[in-house]
Amino acid sequence: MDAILLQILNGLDKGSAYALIALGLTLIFGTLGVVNFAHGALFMIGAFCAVTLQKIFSLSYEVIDETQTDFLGNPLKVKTPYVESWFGPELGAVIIDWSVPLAILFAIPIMLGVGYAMERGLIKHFYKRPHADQILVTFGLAIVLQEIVKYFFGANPIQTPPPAALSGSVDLGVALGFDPNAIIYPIWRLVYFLFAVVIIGGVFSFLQFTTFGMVVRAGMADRETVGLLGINIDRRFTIMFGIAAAVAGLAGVMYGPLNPPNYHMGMDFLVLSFVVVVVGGMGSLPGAVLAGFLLGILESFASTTWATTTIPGINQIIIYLVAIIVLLTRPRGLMGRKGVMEE
Amino acid sequence: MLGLNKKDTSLLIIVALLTLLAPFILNPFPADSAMAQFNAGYPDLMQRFVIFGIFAIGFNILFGLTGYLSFGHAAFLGIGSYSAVWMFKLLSYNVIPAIALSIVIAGLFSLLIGYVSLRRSGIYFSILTLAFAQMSFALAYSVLSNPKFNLTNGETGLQVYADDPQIFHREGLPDLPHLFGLSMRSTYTLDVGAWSFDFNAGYYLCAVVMMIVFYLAIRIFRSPFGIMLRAVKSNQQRMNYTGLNSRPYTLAAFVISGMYAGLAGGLMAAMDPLAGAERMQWTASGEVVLMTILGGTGTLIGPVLGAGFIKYFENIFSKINDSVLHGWFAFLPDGMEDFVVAVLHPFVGKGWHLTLGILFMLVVIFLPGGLVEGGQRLINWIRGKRSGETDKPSGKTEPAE
Amino acid sequence: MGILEVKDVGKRFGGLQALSNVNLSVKENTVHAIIGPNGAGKSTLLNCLVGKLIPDTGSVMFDGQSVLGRAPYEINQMGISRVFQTPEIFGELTVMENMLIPIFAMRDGAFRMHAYETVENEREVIEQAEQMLEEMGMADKRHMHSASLSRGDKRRLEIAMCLSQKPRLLLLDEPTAGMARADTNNTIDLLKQISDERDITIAIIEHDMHVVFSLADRITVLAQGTPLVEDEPQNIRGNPKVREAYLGETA
Amino acid sequence: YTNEPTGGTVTLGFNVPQTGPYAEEGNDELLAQQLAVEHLNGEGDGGCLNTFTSKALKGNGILGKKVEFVTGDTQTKSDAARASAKSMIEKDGAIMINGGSSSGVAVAVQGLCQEAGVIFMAGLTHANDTTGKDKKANGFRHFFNAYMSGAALAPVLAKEMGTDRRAYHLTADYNWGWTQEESIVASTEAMGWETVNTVKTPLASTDFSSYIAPVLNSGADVLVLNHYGGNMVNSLTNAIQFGLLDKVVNGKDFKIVVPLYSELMAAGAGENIKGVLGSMNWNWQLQDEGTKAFVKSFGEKYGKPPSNSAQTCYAQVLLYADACERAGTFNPCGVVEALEGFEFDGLGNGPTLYRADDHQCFKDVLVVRGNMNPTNAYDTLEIVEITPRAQVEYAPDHPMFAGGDLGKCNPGA
Amino acid sequence: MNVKPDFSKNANVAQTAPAFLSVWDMHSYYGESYIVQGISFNVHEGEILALLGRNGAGKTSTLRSIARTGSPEVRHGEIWLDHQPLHNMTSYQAAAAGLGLVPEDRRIIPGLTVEENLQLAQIAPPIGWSLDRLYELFPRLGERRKQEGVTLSGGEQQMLAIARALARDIKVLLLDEPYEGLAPVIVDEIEKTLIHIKEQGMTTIIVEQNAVRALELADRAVILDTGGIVFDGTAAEVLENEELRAEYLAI
Ligand SMILES: Nc1ncnc2c1ncn2[C@@H]1O[C@H](COP(=O)(O)OP(=O)(O)OP(=O)(O)O)[C@@H](O)[C@H]1O
Ligand SMILES: Nc1ncnc2c1ncn2[C@@H]1O[C@H](COP(=O)(O)OP(=O)(O)OP(=O)(O)O)[C@@H](O)[C@H]1O
Ligand SMILES: CC(C)C[C@H](N)C(=O)O
Ligand SMILES: [Mg+2]
Ligand SMILES: [Mg+2]
Repeated sequence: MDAILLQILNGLDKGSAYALIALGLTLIFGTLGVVNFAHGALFMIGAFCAVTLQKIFSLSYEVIDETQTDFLGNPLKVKTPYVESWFGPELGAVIIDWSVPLAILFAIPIMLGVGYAMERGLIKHFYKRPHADQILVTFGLAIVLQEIVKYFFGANPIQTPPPAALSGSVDLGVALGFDPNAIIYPIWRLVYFLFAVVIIGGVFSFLQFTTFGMVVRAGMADRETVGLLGINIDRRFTIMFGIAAAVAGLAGVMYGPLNPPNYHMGMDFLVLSFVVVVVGGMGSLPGAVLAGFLLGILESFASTTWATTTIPGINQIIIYLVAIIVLLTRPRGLMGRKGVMEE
Repeated sequence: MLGLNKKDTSLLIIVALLTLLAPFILNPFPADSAMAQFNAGYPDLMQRFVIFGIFAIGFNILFGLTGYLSFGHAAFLGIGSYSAVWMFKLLSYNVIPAIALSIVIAGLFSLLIGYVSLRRSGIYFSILTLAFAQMSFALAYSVLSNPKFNLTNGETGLQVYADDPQIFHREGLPDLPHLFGLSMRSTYTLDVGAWSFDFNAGYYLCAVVMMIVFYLAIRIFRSPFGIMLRAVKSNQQRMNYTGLNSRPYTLAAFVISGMYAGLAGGLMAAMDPLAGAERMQWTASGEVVLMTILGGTGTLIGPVLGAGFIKYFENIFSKINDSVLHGWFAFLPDGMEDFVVAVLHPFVGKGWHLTLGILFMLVVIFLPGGLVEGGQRLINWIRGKRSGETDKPSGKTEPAE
Repeated sequence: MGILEVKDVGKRFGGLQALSNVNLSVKENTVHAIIGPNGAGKSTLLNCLVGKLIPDTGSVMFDGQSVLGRAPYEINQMGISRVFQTPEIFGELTVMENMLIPIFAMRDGAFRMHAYETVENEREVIEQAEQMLEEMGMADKRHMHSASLSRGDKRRLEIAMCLSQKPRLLLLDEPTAGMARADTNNTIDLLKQISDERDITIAIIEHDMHVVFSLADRITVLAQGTPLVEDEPQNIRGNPKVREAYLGETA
Repeated sequence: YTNEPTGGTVTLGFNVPQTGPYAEEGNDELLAQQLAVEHLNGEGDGGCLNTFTSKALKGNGILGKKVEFVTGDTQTKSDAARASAKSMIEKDGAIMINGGSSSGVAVAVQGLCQEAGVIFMAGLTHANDTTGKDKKANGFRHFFNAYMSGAALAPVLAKEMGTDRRAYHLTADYNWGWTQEESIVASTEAMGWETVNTVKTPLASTDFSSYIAPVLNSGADVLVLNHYGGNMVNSLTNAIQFGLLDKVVNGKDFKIVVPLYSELMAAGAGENIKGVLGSMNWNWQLQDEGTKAFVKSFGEKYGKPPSNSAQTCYAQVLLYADACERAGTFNPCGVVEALEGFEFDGLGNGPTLYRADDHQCFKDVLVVRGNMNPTNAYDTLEIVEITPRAQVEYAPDHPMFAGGDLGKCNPGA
Repeated sequence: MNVKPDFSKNANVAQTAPAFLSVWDMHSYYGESYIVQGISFNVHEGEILALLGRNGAGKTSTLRSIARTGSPEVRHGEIWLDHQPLHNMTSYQAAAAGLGLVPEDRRIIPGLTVEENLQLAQIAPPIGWSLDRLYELFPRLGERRKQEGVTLSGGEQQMLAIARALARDIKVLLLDEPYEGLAPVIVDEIEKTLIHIKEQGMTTIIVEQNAVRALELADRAVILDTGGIVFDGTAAEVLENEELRAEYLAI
């Protein structure tokens, strides 16, 4: 029982990541109809917003300390972050410590800007082009973004720890009446899950309770006619794209503390996020979220010893296997809308 | 000639000349000049051009004609390679049975995967093929290489070991893939002054095979079957109400392109007897998609150009390092030289991906029809015409607004 | 016994009974018109005949065989061709290529590979296609991409494609909508001619009474999913129920 | 023989991952290789040429020919690695290929070099197969292997954690992971540990929470991470997040072991690495003369200390050059003869033997621990023990290395 | 149609009476094909203009050019609506300026219900008829308000397209074959509506194959042939002019 609960919890946080990435992707891919291979790169850029902010906060001046030596035996340069000298060591340390959550504020305008620039500068010209062209151009863009990040930050992962107060783990099992140590869970993963719920809720209500979603859907089906009805569909597409980029970026910011960001983390998630969106069904936001959580939980269960001994290698293929089964039994994924990218 | 019209015959002849003379064409720079870095006329890369050309031609039969975008074709390439190496292990290093088997096995797999995946269309089809290929990759990479049942030899890659049966292997035959004794590695090098040209047996085998399959592709494009495939892309509904069952058409195209992929995989193993699982990964499937689009989807020669383009970057640009750059710009004053090298540095060597990414974007933005359109524009421009549409449907190939 | 026998066909869409108790018999080599108000179920009925929809109840027999449960391509192979209300053509192919496809389908059945033959060598098929284009007055457009035809031309192309299959039963859903008067007249002549000369039975849906009354041997009036009357044209014109439900003052 | 140098220069091929997840590792290797070439050509301070026990190298290139090099990108994929090695051999006339950052790649390129008739000096490859089942006469490995990691770690683990521990293994699900798991399980069980579970994780995993979570429930008190690179950074980060190191199980403090360490991974894992034990081929903090000379010239040139993969590539280039000098020829068969059974010192690893039977180097192995109080950015690991070579040696026909055949040296055309 | 444009000709249309909508020397292209070849005409406020011509004459292209759809692309010429320069606008700006187009293939938005299709028209100001008033005009639409728009019958879709235009407060209504596919009774209904809104001051351009019907309704007529104007005058003139009718309208 506790083992099952534990795997569900694990699935939830993996699922949160899948759902968030897929949510951003489905806004662009399922709704705007652009096969965006740069989505992973947006996620990655989000994570690197956190890295950058952390680096900015840690910008330091150097004082040479003659009493210590570096690896070559030269006097050691001791670094003190400016933040600490400005705000005092304590507050400064707190600011550095909280750099990941603070990065959310930092990332929102950046990601909106990135989304805006990307849509206006590039994607705008590709709505009417074949999907294949969209793949080529966004893939090219993804490579470029990735290489730029690699140029500045290197290929190695960079730790972006959560604030001390939110690091470490809690024993949920005790609270639920299980043995101690039965269900240990990292705090940040709970935070991530809650964050995902908030973002998903926010995006849903924006699209569900306003006409925005309907207009964009209509615009995707027939831009010209929507234009003839006096609606500036371009602007709405841009906004939609900005939101999608922001969602992807925020997913990235918050993901940093779970696993240290590196320049190719976006590519690692790319294929998976497409699978999630399609399994959820093209054009369906709830579908993408549902599929994200579903695949996360199933993956979690498939990686239990019980599963891998019963079916060797099941953890390697579970996602794809489920995708195949879903797509063969439900023609448009879990909740897909008719006519979206079916031909 | 050969049942082709004039235009196609001349295309075929041009392709034949280009492939047969590739050792000259690809090595335009003297062997020890600074520009020799850009020479691509060495056996391995020439083989790769042609093999990936075959892969892309086949892919284009499916994608270019029917519009079904498979994201898992690398699986068939990988399966072809594994089959070929198994033939080497069991029978002998002769490439004929190996290549034959790789085509057959890839055909069977594509029949199976195609039959299932083609129940869906559009993006749903793409993801199904992707899922099958990723599963094959995962299985090959780890599950099927466990010590008890080692079919693929996992990460290391399937290769021939001295204790393999090789029942038809005889003394005197090369210990490497060969065609009835002619080793695929044997190369004749022709030195003309400062130039040096390699004529490699393996390359010419691949080249001949490519010419044959290119010819077949032309025939398919020009056949009633080809029109039916384009009809599938255009309007399946109309097709069904015209008394045509679109499913067998798409399946046939899928299997044909799967067999092309298997052939490419078999040739790859024949040139270099090792089959690794990475060639089945999604990135490999993605690569052939990129090759096709980059070259020009639905055109005959485009995929080959796209394949050459990407492989050229992967193999030539990645090898330009700073010391090569310094070598080129040594004539500049020191400060200038360092500056130029510093500017170029991010784009070459380990930065080759960056250059490739930028070129992808430039091509697709400015040449919506791929490299082929670039070629057409060039020809038109040379002929002094105005650039742009020639015989293309309007609206479809309009440059981005 | 007609060549097409529709018995007790019913079809529901959610809460809407689109067709109920439709009985229809079309005699061989006649032109049978189906008219009725918008939303009466005319297109739905046609959809049931070609396998696009499966009726909830009833039976549809063509030449003694049931068409129900067959795939659209099988039904077409039985000899039923259909022209749609909004033109369905192969937009990315040229007019000529559009014409070749139905002729191949008629000659070779639902699937044949011919991957190694060249279209250029199919002289006979090409000639047939050219002749048909000639008859439809579209010969000069043969190299155009059909997507860039004007809409009237698209419709003419679709009719030509269906006719070239020499079907035994031709179903036309508003074939002359959007067609210029001159071409409408030509089309009427063409349809008249083929129904006389070649053994083709025609079922036609039309709102243009000029077309209906020039062509039809019999007319069924459908209203709210059920046949209101079936009769000779001259009787329909005078029928007060029909005038009220459908024709208005103009007819 | 293939690519016999005829002019005044000789070309070496450096084939390292320049793109992909191991790019940083590859970059470090490349820097070291370039440094080696400088030293061979008599530029710079000469580095280990001064400390190397063999004095055949004069700093005038190899056999009087100036050393040049070409580089290639393996992308950490066997196919790409073979392609780039082939291009260096076929196009640039490279006579030796050095590098690689993965066993799959190393084995693939080693096979190629055997067929093509050039020498392969393996870089970072740790799987037993490279000099076991897949050994080749033209291939040589300076780096240590999984078996040696196990043999070196076990005694230290016993000393630090006791002999009645219960270990839980997470293993990257591919060849290298399996051989390492096998080696560690064998050596820890031999000293009395119990193996609770061995779980394979897909190579493509980026998040290991669902593998980490059950660990605490399993009754294990040690977690062994048979992971490398990004896998290892993430699995270790996850393990720390789940608070494993704060737990007490079976009355003992919970411990984590990462059998194969590298400095770059340590940097990626950041704080999380503190106190975690593992093994290495070499570390810049060693105090022997060879190490000091190498660290000095590398550090002065590039401003950071070299990683252990850099050192292995550097050593391999010198060893190759030295073998050519001693053999008096570039002919691969001569080089093979000169390297087989070669005993040397002064390159930083203590007295070392290139064993003739399988072309594996035998030398001391380091056991290291994540530094609890690093004084600078590079001071991430501290050396716990230098395990003497005798303790990690094994017979050439040891079952973990069984099968395979060195074959004959191939000089090529 | 690849004629070199001659921007000077046709430029002499008298700009006498202050026209409400005026098109002046408009040239439009689909890619490289030159379709609308320099046409000029004026429409006065409250007038109904019939735009007539054969299939492919360029009627649709003219309307789409005026509505600023971007395809065909207007490369030369001016379009003024009530002193606003439409030729500088994009389609949504033109719509905001008071233009409403009922496109020829109806363009009902897939995935949206009938009601959503109408709501969509009322998102951007200015808002015209209320939904209730529209349902009153077309009760059929009211009955089907929750149905997906594209599953409507052909005629119902046509009603929806017209209703959608009226849902906006427009000054000029551009109708591309509005009667197509409609039952004669409904055509009568719509005609009455057009007259009704004309009385309230609406300006209308109607393209219609049923030329007689259109001419009876219209005040003036413009006849197009291969992208140029061949007649511009009162509707009565066309009805009287046998030759013109025979040559361009086949009536
Ligand atoms: N898929 C569907 N779902 C729900 N209702 C439908 C569907 N298809 C058709 N209908 C409804 O069924 C009725 C009959 O439609 P049908 O298209 O057969 O009419 P029709 O007689 O062809 O009319 P028209 O002359 O206007 O083309 C219409 O009211 C239509 O709205
Ligand atoms: N997208 C397009 N690309 C290229 N040419 C086109 C396109 N659309 C229409 N045309 C051409 O423009 C010309 C005028 O077409 P248009 O649709 O304006 O005619 P129309 O007068 O509305 O005819 P109809 O009565 O058949 O609707 C035709 O010759 C047609 O082939
Ligand atoms: C050493 C590491 C790069 C791990 C690698 N896969 C190997 O097999 O050696
Ligand atoms: Mg209808
Ligand atoms: Mg028109």
